[in-house]
Amino acid sequence: MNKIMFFAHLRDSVGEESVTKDVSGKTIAELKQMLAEEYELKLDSVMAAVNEEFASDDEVIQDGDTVAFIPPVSGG
Amino acid sequence: MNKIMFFAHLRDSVGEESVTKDVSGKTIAELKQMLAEEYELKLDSVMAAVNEEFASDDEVIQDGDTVAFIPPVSGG
Amino acid sequence: MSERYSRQTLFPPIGKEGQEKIRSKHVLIVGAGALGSGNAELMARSGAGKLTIIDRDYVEESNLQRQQLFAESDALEKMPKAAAAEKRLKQITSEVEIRSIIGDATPEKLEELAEGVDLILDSTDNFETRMAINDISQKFDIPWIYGACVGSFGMSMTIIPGKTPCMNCLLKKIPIQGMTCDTGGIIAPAVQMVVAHQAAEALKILSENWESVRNAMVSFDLWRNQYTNMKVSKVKDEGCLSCGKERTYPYLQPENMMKSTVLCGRDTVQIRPPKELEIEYTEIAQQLKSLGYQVKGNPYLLSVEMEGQRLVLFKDGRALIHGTKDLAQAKSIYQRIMG
Amino acid sequence: MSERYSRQTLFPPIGKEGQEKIRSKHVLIVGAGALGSGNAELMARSGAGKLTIIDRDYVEESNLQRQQLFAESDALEKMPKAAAAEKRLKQITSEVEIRSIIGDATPEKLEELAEGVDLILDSTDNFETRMAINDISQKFDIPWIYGACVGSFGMSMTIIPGKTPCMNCLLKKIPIQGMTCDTGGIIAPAVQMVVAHQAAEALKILSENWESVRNAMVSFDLWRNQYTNMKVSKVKDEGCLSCGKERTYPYLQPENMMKSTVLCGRDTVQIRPPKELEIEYTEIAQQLKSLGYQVKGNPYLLSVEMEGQRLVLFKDGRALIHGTKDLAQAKSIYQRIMG
Repeated sequence: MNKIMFFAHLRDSVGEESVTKDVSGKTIAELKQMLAEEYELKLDSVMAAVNEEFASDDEVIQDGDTVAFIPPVSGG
Repeated sequence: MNKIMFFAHLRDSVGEESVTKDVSGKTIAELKQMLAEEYELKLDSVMAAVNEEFASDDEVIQDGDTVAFIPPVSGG
Repeated sequence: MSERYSRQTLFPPIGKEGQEKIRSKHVLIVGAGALGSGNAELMARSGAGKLTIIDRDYVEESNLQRQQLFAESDALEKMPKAAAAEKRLKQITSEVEIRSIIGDATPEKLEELAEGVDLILDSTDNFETRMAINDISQKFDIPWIYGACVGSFGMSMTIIPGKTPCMNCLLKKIPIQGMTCDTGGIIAPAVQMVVAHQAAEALKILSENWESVRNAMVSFDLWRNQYTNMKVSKVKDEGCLSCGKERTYPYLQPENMMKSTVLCGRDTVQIRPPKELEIEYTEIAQQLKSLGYQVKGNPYLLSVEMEGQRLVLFKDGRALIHGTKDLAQAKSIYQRIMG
Repeated sequence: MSERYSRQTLFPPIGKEGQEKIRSKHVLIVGAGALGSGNAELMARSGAGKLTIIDRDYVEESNLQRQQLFAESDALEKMPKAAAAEKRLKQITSEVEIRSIIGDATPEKLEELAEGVDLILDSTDNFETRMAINDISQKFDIPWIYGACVGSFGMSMTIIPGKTPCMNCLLKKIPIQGMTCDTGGIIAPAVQMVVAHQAAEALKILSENWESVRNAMVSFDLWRNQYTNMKVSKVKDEGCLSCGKERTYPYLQPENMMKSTVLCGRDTVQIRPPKELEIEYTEIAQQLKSLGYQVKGNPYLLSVEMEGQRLVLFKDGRALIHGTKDLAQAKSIYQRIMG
């Protein structure tokens, strides 16, 4: 199983801070697409972290990994 | 085994952010005394957390617990 | 609603309704030092209805490194911090009622000031005053937000009567000899970080977003790159004398307060802590020396020269402050060293 | 060393030696809005040797809620932010050399300003300028610190040429349509929190405590009580065009810059983003309406009335700003909406 965490406004779109799903074997890009459909999210330019380390779109998720989605922010 | 974490100046006294030891079965008070001797720390009024939850001096540590020591601060 | 708060009302959890609530509230800020000036500025900019600020000190040159309401001229003129804070806050906004009080935040004074207050923002530098704030919070059902920092380390906790544990549930006793900014140093970003947490919690409470309040004590160290939330909900103690079923509000009782007495004809104030301490001279002496103070000692006492006064500290925590007859000033000197 | 920085030199990792180093350094702050005024104030109070601050905007009433250097009079007089910042900073300290520049932080201008600079503090509101800062950082071997915030959310990352990955390794492309403070709102504590992180990292770099620099992108949400450090060291890309072996510094190349052109005789500026976007009107329209702007639209364009100007936005990201001939003002309006 995997814990998937959502930061900032993504959390509100999903309705929860984290969900638990088995997504092992999927790439980050595949997971993004899956979540985009399920929760109507725009995840194209959102950053992903696997176990608190930056993950690129082609990284494959392992069982037990925690995935976090963090939107880059431009305001200041 | 247990992970024991040290915050603020305690980290510098210990020389590391965390150490790994088997301290299961001990109370927080016992662990404080042990660490006080090993690292010459003053832990009387230091707060302890077990798995990110405040722990009193008589709480017994279980195998796998993460213990953190956080000194209360008065400056402002 | 004015254009002034448009970016804050655009933040969905606040909105126009939340802004009206913030506008109707009265915040008491205890201390106008580093945390106090930061908290006061954020509350004023955010459009709180009324701010009451109490502080007993005046602006010194060494404050300018981190106390954001003060300018060089305030230090040159040795302006009382409360008055200097009010002056700058009024330049920042004419929409917030500012009441500044130059004086010591004794339990009696705090009880008097608490009337009609919706929130207390702790910006003090010592646990004696915090424990009095904690008792007043419970007695008058007013939330308060603890904040403190030293070096690059800081922490904050939100206390809501009837919902969260109180500071007395957590600490049971006043920590002895906490590090203070006068002994451990402080960097300005640590102040800002505590203020960020306290002010965010304040906005939640003032806009009545109770469900967003942080149910944990947050601690961080910006230099060592540490951050942790310690949950505290289980700590709530039914037998607590401050918030339990049979309350005595111990820190509002005279026997638990620091005693300060002017010693007649000697230009000296004696300070006696509420409980006897057991002080280790060597550590304190070293810290004070590195701060540039003249420190002399023997096994029985420590003598410190500071800014025209001399502090003589005994092993049990009692101290004589020579060169002043002003109780508030003497307490201030004592607490800056002892926390 | 003056008494002024005593609390900072008492912090052991800085000490007197670190303070001398801070004193000898020159910091470039790009932007004097919320992050810029916070960062500039902390750098000035901490005793940096020299600050250069560039900003193209003037102070508006809606800035006062979170931009800590500005007072009500600055908004009434519509003072340029860089000039208002300099005025307040000089009240705070006479010991720091302040150079303020009222103008657009174009890549050319930033290259010119980078000479002799030891650190760049990002306080901009858009990724186009950040990517130019990133390339300049690599080209001239100057560390920079990314900071950004919207709502109650913020983030920061420290980029040290030759040691850490750069922003281009991380993002590969400029994120389209990031939320901005003008569309998502902002609370002041989120600003303070980002400033706390940026300024702490700045003090580490200026005092040459390189081993303490945070090797992660930190993100936090003060309302949702979230905080995370995302390690980035593995991201470093040998093929990166900004920091890799064969560099082209793409964001310093004219073809990757936003194009702005005054349309002759029409009191109108056209803005064209470096790459075509695909804009979703409904979301932007809703956000702008809730901010009180007049918004009209059809499937091909969106028209927004704002403070005497009218912005017409096309689906590919191109925009016409009517009511101005000032390129910097037009770019500012565009980036406040589009991020």
